[in-house]
Amino acid sequence: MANKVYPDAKSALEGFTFDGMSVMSGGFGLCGIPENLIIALRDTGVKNITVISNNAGVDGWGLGLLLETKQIKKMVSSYVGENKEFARQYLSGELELEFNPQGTLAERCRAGGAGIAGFYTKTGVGTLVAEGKETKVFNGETFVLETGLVADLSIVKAWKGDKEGNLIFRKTARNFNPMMATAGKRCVAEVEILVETGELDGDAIHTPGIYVDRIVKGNFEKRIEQRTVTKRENA
Amino acid sequence: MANKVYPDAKSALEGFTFDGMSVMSGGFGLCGIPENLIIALRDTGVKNITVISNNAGVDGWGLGLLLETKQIKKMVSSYVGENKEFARQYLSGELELEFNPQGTLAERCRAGGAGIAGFYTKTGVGTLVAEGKETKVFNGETFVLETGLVADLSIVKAWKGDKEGNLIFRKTARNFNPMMATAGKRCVAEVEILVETGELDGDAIHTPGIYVDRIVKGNFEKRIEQRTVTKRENA
Amino acid sequence: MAWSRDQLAQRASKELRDGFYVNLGIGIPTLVANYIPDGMEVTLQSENGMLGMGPFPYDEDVDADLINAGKQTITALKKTSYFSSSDSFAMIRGGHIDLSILGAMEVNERGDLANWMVPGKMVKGMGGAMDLVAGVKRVVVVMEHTSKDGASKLLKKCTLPVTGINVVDLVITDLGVFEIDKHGSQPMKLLQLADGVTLEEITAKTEASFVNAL
Amino acid sequence: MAWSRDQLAQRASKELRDGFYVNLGIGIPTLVANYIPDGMEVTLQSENGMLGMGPFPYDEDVDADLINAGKQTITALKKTSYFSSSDSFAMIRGGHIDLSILGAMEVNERGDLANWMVPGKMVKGMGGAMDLVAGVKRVVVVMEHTSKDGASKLLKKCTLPVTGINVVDLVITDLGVFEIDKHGSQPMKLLQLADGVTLEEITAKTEASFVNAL
Repeated sequence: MANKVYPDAKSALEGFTFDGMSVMSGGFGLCGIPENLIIALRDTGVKNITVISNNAGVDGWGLGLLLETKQIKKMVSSYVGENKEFARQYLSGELELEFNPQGTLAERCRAGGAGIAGFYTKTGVGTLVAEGKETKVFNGETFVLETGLVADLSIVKAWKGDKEGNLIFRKTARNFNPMMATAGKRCVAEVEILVETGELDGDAIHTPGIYVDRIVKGNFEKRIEQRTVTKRENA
Repeated sequence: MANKVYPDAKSALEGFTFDGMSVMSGGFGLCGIPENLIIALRDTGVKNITVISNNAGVDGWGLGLLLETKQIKKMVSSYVGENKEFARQYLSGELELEFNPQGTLAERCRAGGAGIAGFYTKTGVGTLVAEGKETKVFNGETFVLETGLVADLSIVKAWKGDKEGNLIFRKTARNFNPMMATAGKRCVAEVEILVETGELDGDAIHTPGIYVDRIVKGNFEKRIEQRTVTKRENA
Repeated sequence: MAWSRDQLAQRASKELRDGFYVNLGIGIPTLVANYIPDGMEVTLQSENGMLGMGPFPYDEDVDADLINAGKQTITALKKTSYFSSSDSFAMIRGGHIDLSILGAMEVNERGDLANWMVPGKMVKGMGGAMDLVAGVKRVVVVMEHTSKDGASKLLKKCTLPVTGINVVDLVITDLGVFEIDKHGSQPMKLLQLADGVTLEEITAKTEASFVNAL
Repeated sequence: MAWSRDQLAQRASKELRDGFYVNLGIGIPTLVANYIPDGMEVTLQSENGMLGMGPFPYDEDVDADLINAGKQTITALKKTSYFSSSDSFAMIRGGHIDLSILGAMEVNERGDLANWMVPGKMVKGMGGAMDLVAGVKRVVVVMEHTSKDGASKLLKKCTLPVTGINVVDLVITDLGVFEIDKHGSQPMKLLQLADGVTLEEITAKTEASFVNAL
C-alpha cells in the first residue's frame, strides 16, 4: 500500500495546499495543536486560507504564525480572545470571522465527516448565531438548523500513531482533533510517537487509519497558556 | 456519592421499569448484548415494551426471551432475520415493527443522547423509510430528516467497568452500546469485569460514568450465532 | 455591605447536590470548587473534553496536555475520563450535566442571559457558553448586581446580544438570590438577601420586576 | 456457460485498488476477499464496528466478541481498530469507504437497487444496506443475471421496494459486466461478457436498455 509515513511536515503537505483553500486545524487553545504542520503550512506561502479552528493561537505561536504572515482570509472559531494580531486584523477589516458556539462547531465538524448534511440543535436559538438560519419545533421546543462542515485539508495532532494512520490522543489534547480528522478531504496527522502497526490496542484507537492520508513524527514545544499551580505547603 | 454498584441484574433494574416503557438494548446479533439485564427485565414481568435494538435476538436467547413471554409490543430494529417467534408474532399482527437502516438507527440513538433533535442523511432517500418524512436539498443532493431517539431505559453490556460507571468495550462487542448508554433516561450497564475506580485508563474509557446510573457484574454465556472457522491444513 | 467574591462562590456551592455532574465557568464560578461540602461528591466537567477535573497541579506535575476550558493547567482524578469536543458537547447538549454555574453581563426576568458580546468592542467569542446554557439541566448565574456605573444587570430586557433565551434558573448576585421560572410564567422571585442588604436597597438597584419571596 | 460464484467474486476483485477501504456484503461478495491480488493492500471494513477484518479463526481462536456483519466469527489483523456503530456508519455515510460490493435482487438502468424486501414475504430488514449504498464512494453489485424463473434482474425500473436510488456504479452478473452513470444521463454500458456468453444471449436476457461498449 502507498506509504502514509512522511519524513517531515513539509513533505507531508506537498500537493495538498493551494490558495483559497479551507483548513481545519485541531487543538483547544495551544493544547493539542498541530505545531509542526502549522509551521509547514506557513512555509508553503499559501494565501487566502479559511481556517476552521476553535481558537486562533496566540501572537507568535500556533495559528498566530499564519496571522502574522496574513495568510488567513477567514477564521471559523468559537473564541479568539488570546491574540492581539487577530484583533488588529479583524478590526481593520483585513480578516473575516465567523463565530460558532463551541459545541456547534464541534458537531458541525463531526457531521461533515459523517455525511450528515445538517442537524437541529437548541444551542444559539434566539441569538445572533441563529439569524438567517432555519428553525424547527420538535416536541414544543425550538431548534436551529446547523450544517455539516468539511475542509480541503485537516491538520491534526495526536500522541501516538502507527504507520497505518491509526491515532491515539492524550488527555485533553484530544479535543477537536478526532472530528477534524474525519472532515478533511485530506488529513495529515503529526504525532509525538510513531510506532509500528500492531503496537496500538485496537480498542483504544481513537481515530482509525482510514481518516489519515499522511502521518509524520513531529517535534513539539507544547506551550502552556495559563500555567496555574498549587503551591506546596511548607513541610 | 450514591453507590452505582448493584449486586445483581434484578436489583439493578428496581424502580426503573414500568408497563409501556421504551428500552434500548445494546448489541449486534448476540454479540455484546446485556444478557443478564434482558433476563432480569423478563423477570420483572413488565409488559408492552417498545424495544429499540438492532436485532431481536434468537429463539430462546437475548431479546428472544422477551418475545417468548410476549412482553414486547414493538421493535425498532434494522434486521430481525434470526428469530422464528418474531416472524410468527409479526405476521399474526401481535407485534409492531419499525425498520430503521442500521446507520440511521445508530445515529438516531447518538442524536437522542446528544440533544440533536433531528439530522439530515442521504440514507433511505427515495425508499420506503423516507415516506412521510421531510426532505431537504443541500448542495444539490437530497437528504431525509431523521429524529433523535431516547428511551426510558438503556441496558448495555461492557467488558470492563469501574465503580464510577466508566465503561470499556471489547472488540466488536462495542457496537450499539455506547450510543444507547447516552440515550436512556436511565442507563444500567452489566460488565464482565468490575474494577475499582482508577484502574481504567482515562484515555481508553469509551463511556464516561456520567451516562451510567447503575452497574452490575454479570455472568456471561456469550453465545455465538455463526461459528465460522478456518480448518488447519494437515501438518 | 454585600457578598464578596468568595461569599458568592460559597452561596453558589449550596446549589450542589451529592452525585452532581457540574460545569463551572471562568472567574467566580471556578471558586465554587473550593466550597464543595465535605462528604459530597461532585464531578466537574470541563467542556474541552474531561470529566472529573482535579485541582491545579504542583509545579513539577504541570502537563501541557491537561488543561481546563480556561486553558489553565489542572490535574486528573482516579475517576477521570477524556473525550473529544464533540463527545463533550454531546454530554452538555444532551442534558447530562446537572448544573452549570457561570458569569453574566446581564440577565433578564425571563431568564435570558447575555455574557458574550458587547457591540462596538472587540468580541472574543462565545466559546461554549451558548451550548452550556442551552443544554445543561439547571443554570445558575453568579454576577455583580450592578455594573461599574451603578446600572442594574438584572433587567426587564437584555440590552446586549443574548447567549440564550429562557435559560437561567437562579441568579446569585452580591446583593441577593433570585429564582426564575424560565419555562413558565411565574414572576422572578427574590429568595435571599446578602448579609446587610435591605429589601429597599435591592429593589432600588434592580430594574427587573420581582416578587418578594424572602 | 456463465460465470460461477467464484468467477463472479474473481471478476469483482478486479475493482479493488491498492490502499482501498472496502465493505463486502454477505454471500458472493464475501468471497472477493479470497481474490485480493498479491501485493495489493485492501482493508476490509465490517459495519458492526471494525476496520481491518481478517479471515475466519482457527477453532481454538474463536472469540464471541469478534464477529463480522454476517454474525460470523472472524479474526483481527495488526492494523485493526474497533469503533461503535455510530462511528462505523459515520465512516460509511461520510464517504470514507472506497468500495462496497454487495448482492441485489434487482438493479435498474439508472442505478437503483433493490435488495431488502419482497412485499408479502416476511421481511428481515435492510440492516446496513441502505447506508452503504447511500454513503460508499463506489457501489458494485454482484448478482445472478436472471431470477430462478428466468426473468431479468437488470430492469428498466425496479419492481421491488428499493434500497437506494442512483447508487450502483457497476453490475457484475454471471453473464457480464455493466457500467452505470448513476448521477449522469449516459445509458448503461455493457463492458464485458462472461466466458461463453454471446451478445445475443445477454441482450435477450436483459430487460434494461444498454449500449454495447465491449
